[in-house]
Amino acid sequence: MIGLLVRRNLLFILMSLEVMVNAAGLAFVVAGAGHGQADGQAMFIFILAIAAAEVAVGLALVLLLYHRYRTLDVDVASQLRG
Amino acid sequence: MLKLLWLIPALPCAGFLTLAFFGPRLSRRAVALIGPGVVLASAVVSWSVAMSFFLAPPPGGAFVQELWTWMDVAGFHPKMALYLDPLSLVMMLVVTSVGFLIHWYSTEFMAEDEGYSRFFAYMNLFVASMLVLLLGDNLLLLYLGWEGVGLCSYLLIGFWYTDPANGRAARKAFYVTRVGDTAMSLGLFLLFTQLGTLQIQDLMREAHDQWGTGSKLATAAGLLLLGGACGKSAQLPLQVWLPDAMAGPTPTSALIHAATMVTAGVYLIARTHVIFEVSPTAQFAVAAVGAATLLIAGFSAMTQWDIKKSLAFSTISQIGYMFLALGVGAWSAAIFHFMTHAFFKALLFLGAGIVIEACHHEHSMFKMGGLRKELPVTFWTFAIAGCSLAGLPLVTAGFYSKGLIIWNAYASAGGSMVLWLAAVFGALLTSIYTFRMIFLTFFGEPKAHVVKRPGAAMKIPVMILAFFAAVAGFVETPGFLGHAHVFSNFMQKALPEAVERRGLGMSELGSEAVVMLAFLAGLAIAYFFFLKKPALQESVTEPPVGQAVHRFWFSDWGMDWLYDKLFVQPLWWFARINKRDFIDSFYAAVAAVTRALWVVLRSTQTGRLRWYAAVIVAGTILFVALALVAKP
Amino acid sequence: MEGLFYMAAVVAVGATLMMLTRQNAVHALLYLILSLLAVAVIFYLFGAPFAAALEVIVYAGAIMVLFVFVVMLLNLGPRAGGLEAAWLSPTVWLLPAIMAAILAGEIVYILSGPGLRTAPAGEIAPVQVGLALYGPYLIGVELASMLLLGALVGAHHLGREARSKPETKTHDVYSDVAGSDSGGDLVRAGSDRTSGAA
Amino acid sequence: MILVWLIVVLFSGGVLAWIAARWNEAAARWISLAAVTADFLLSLELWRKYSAGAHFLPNGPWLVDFNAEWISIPLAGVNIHLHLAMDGLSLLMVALTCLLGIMSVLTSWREISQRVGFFHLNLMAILGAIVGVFLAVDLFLFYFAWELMLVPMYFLIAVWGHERRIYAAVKFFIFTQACGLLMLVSILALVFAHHQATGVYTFEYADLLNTPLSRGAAFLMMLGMFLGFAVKLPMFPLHPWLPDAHTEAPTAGSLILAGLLLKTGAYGLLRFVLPLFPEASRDFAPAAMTLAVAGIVYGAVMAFAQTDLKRLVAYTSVSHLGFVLLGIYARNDWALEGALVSMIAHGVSTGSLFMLVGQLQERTHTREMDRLGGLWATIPRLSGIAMFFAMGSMGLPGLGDFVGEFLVLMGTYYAGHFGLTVAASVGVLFSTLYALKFIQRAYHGPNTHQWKIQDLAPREALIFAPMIVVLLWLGVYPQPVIRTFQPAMQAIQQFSNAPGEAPPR
Repeated sequence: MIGLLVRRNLLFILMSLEVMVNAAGLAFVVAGAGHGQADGQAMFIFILAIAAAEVAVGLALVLLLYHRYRTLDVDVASQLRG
Repeated sequence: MLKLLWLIPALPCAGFLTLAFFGPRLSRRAVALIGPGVVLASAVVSWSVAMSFFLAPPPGGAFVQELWTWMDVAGFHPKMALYLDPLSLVMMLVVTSVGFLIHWYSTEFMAEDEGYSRFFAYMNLFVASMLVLLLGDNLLLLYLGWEGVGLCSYLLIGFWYTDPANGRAARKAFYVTRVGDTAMSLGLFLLFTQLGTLQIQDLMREAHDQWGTGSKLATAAGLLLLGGACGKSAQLPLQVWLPDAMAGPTPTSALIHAATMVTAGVYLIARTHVIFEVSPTAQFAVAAVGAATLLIAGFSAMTQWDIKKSLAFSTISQIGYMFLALGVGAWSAAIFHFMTHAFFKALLFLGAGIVIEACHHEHSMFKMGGLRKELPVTFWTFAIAGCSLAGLPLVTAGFYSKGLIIWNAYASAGGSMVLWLAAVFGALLTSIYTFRMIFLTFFGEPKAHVVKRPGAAMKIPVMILAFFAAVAGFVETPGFLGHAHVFSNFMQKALPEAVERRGLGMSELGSEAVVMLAFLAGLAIAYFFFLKKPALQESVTEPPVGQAVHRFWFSDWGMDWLYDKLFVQPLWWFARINKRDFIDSFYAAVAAVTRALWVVLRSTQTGRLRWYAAVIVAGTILFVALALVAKP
Repeated sequence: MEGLFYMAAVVAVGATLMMLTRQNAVHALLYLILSLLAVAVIFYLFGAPFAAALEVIVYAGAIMVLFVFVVMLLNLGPRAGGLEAAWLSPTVWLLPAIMAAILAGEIVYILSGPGLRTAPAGEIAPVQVGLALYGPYLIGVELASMLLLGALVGAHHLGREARSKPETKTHDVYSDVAGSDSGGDLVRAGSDRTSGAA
Repeated sequence: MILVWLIVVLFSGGVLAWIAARWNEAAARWISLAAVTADFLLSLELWRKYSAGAHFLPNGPWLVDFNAEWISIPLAGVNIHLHLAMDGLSLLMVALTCLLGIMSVLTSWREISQRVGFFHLNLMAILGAIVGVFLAVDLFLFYFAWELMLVPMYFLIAVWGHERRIYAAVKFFIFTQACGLLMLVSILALVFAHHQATGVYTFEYADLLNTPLSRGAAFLMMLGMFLGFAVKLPMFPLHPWLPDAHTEAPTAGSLILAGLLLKTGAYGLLRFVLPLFPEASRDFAPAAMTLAVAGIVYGAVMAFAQTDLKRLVAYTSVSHLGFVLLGIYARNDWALEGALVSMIAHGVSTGSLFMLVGQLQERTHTREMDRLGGLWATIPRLSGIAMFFAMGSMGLPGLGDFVGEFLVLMGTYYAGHFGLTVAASVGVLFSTLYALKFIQRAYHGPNTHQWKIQDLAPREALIFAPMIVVLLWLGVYPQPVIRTFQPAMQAIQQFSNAPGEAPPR
């Protein structure tokens, strides 16, 4: 989460995002294991699907961003101000 | 003939309507015919009504003619009704006759003025409202005439509207009289709520029955009515408007500010005399106001340079006499003085009009002089009226009426030595300023050459009035001179008789003698000061004290300055600062606050992604913390 | 057993921290992959072999590969690294660190509640997971597939817009188990490769 | 059925005028004139029929009654009726509306040149809504008509107004809307309270009359409704929208605004607030009366301070309506009658003053008194009429306003508020200030700017003739008007079981 807040480079933000999602998945699996049901892992699969979708779209956006601004600094793209 | 009573106010009203709507299209001759003609017709009708009233007096000494019910709201049902009794008969006769003469005079006086039809329209409206006031059977109808008369005086004072000064004088007159009217309306409310009716006759009966003498309610009602009367008749607290009212054309001053309107207050108090009888304090207040006013106005009249202003102050002073008479309970004496005063004061004003017209609109007496030879008729009539005002013994009407009042001031129930002294001193002042006026304008070396001789239309009314000014006195002569009480007997039916009080220190003859002395002294002083050695005037007014006193008297005892400071300035100041209506700023403030909030909120949207992420995280922290805290 | 778990945990956390502080994107990526693998080990230890496998194949495999592709594509070069340093001044770290600490504290406080001390109760075979998936969670699976379809169309569309520029199109070889996301034609003509200004 | 015709004629007239305007504008004007005159004749005919003897219909003090299903949701037990009813009070108010409606159409004959059709649609919509307000007896219908009134008025000011029209229109809308919503809240609260007591949802005026309410709740509801109406009748602290709305509105607009919209406020107070919440109104009366007197004095002084003619006349309305409010809350027969008479007289006199100022503005293109002056010479007829109406608004006896004000003051005095009566009479005194200033600055004085303007054409002067006649008639013989109000007043008195015992017969 710190990476998400600290890094200005969009890629790093995405990566730290991945870590967060993964951590959530971990929590689910551990809980599932703890209780002995398979629900945890089922949920983990869903999380995977979400993460995959999210990464796909995220990276596409990164490319577009790069095309437009020639840089990955996220603060450049702040036209939506005020 | 009594049935035609409603015609008397209706005729001038019709005159007003025709002149107002069709005036500009009519020729000057037609207007000159309609204006005075209507008033003449009204005078003729009123004389015929008077005749039938004398010959076959209606039962109870009064005649009521009911026209229609004005309004009927749950117990308050004033009617449009006309009431005729000796009091209103005398007033009506004076108003219509003097009114006609003045109308006839102004056909020539206003000849070359462009607002000719407008002038006569207003004059007719004035006569109509005055008659409504006099004949009104109901205090509310009286109030209608009362305000109508106030409106006409505003319109006529501000007749030459191009000069803003006239406008200001007119508005001042209307404001001050309106102050009086408000006091009077409060009096009406008090009377109605306490006594349940505004019908004058029933009111008097109710007042007599329900209120014992000296009841506070009666005093309050009396004082409120006195307030109204002071407003209209320019008495002490509210007399500032009359001197400025001279801005209007002279016939207006003659009709309104000498003969009729200013005496409306006298009529009101005479009409509601029961209330004043019931509360001695209110009656004494009337006497006090009268005495004080006659002295103050007397002093001020002596210092005026404008002939009309001097006459205005003299009017205030003479009405002070009438109030004094009313205050001491000599009701018929007051009305008698009103009648004589109407004649000679109107004459004085008309004479002044001729003089002003002759000296090319010159108002200052010091610039006139020696007009004796050029304007003989005017001089003689003016002199007769002057002597009547000053009270030339035995010959003039003024002497009798004023003498009667001065005597009553001492002898009658409410009278006292102090009042008598004030009255006598007032008589002295009156003769001083009257003869000062006569000597300054007509004697001495001629300073102004005469431009315009008065035509017939001006001279005849003046002569008629001079005749009345001289003759009218014999109707009511004091004890030692033939003891004629024609007038007071006639008034007997409407107004109670002045009752003598016991233990009189002085006989009527003595009082009359003193008055004669005062007249002669005044004549001598005036002669000595203004004709013999004019230089003497400077010696009096030169020293600083004299100058200060002169200025103080000249400006109506500083009343004008006082009212200006007390009322006018603060109002203007408040109007200036509050033009934008500070209540409005509250709502503008609300709008400003919302705008400020908008600016703050807008700045939170920085557009940077990480700022938003941080806010989300902060949000989650907050919620989790809340959840923890809330979790039992 | 316990030792292995703690070792894997330490490796995962260390790798993530290292990832955060790297300037160079590729290094960070590799650390990320390492941390993911460590997590997979933890899955295995907790008796969820199916999850571990998935983690390795889908997560480390497909998603990270995607990342690597994009990083290579963007071809930031060394200069970009220098830029990163400027942005990482210590003060920047301060606020996020505080917030992270608070959040961590809160979570620990919650977790420190009773009844969560559970040792791994034994393995959950993939067959149980399969039954769960197609039992009660059937709707979930359908939704997941719709989601992925949505992502597919979205990525394709965004990718196509990039293509409207004059470039050739390549096909993405890998397609992960749950669905193929084309990732669009990522290769750009080399000519206008200018390094992006900050 | 005739009541529905009253409203339908107006609305259809508006729509027809709008359509006709596409071909030729004069037709639009004629159609709307025809519609309003038809309505006026209808109301006169009603008046003739009912002024003879005020016989009531079985269900309450109505002369004419029309009741039809409107919205009924059987499930929730809500049945809102299209319930129109007319008694003496609303009869005269409708007559006043139509009279001023004719006047507004006539004055805007030449003044409105662009988008005439739309203008007349708005005009007719306002008039229809106002007639609806005066006739509605079902609270929901009343509120519906009440809101319907605002929108066309907003357009009238915003589209055809003068310089700062948008600001004025928005301000007008916000003011009235905000407090209108307050009123809606109290209506709903009342309905629910009624439901609690009787288990049935009804907006019927007659049923809601005697709903048992706790003291506090009644006071709050009364306050909500009072504010809703007090804004319309510009009570002292809520009045700032009036001067802006008046100065910026076109002549017809300010005529309708001054003549009618202010009356709807007073009508609402009389019809709804007093009878529905008798005890609460009684406790609130002293406060309302003090505010009313403050309004009278403040309005008069502010009018005196203005230099813009229309703002001056607008502030006079604040002062006059202060009298009406004083009369309503003095709650005895005289005060109520006085309030009603002064409502009608104010509608006529201030309406005509606005028409005059509009004509003046058309000729001199200015409303600033400093730039006018000495007009009496060039336009004697217009100045004469202006003098007449200025005297009327000053409360000169013999004209309508005086009768109203005198009765109100007497009623207040009788109700024991001596101090308030004195303050109000001082207010009357101040009314002289602004009336004379109005005449002096506009018509008297030297003609500094050499105005050479063309006087009122006979046709235009004719417009003012009926107004002069009505004002004089009210002043000299207000009896028929008072007689028509009498039964309505008895009903309201009886509903609000006013403490003031019946005045001595």
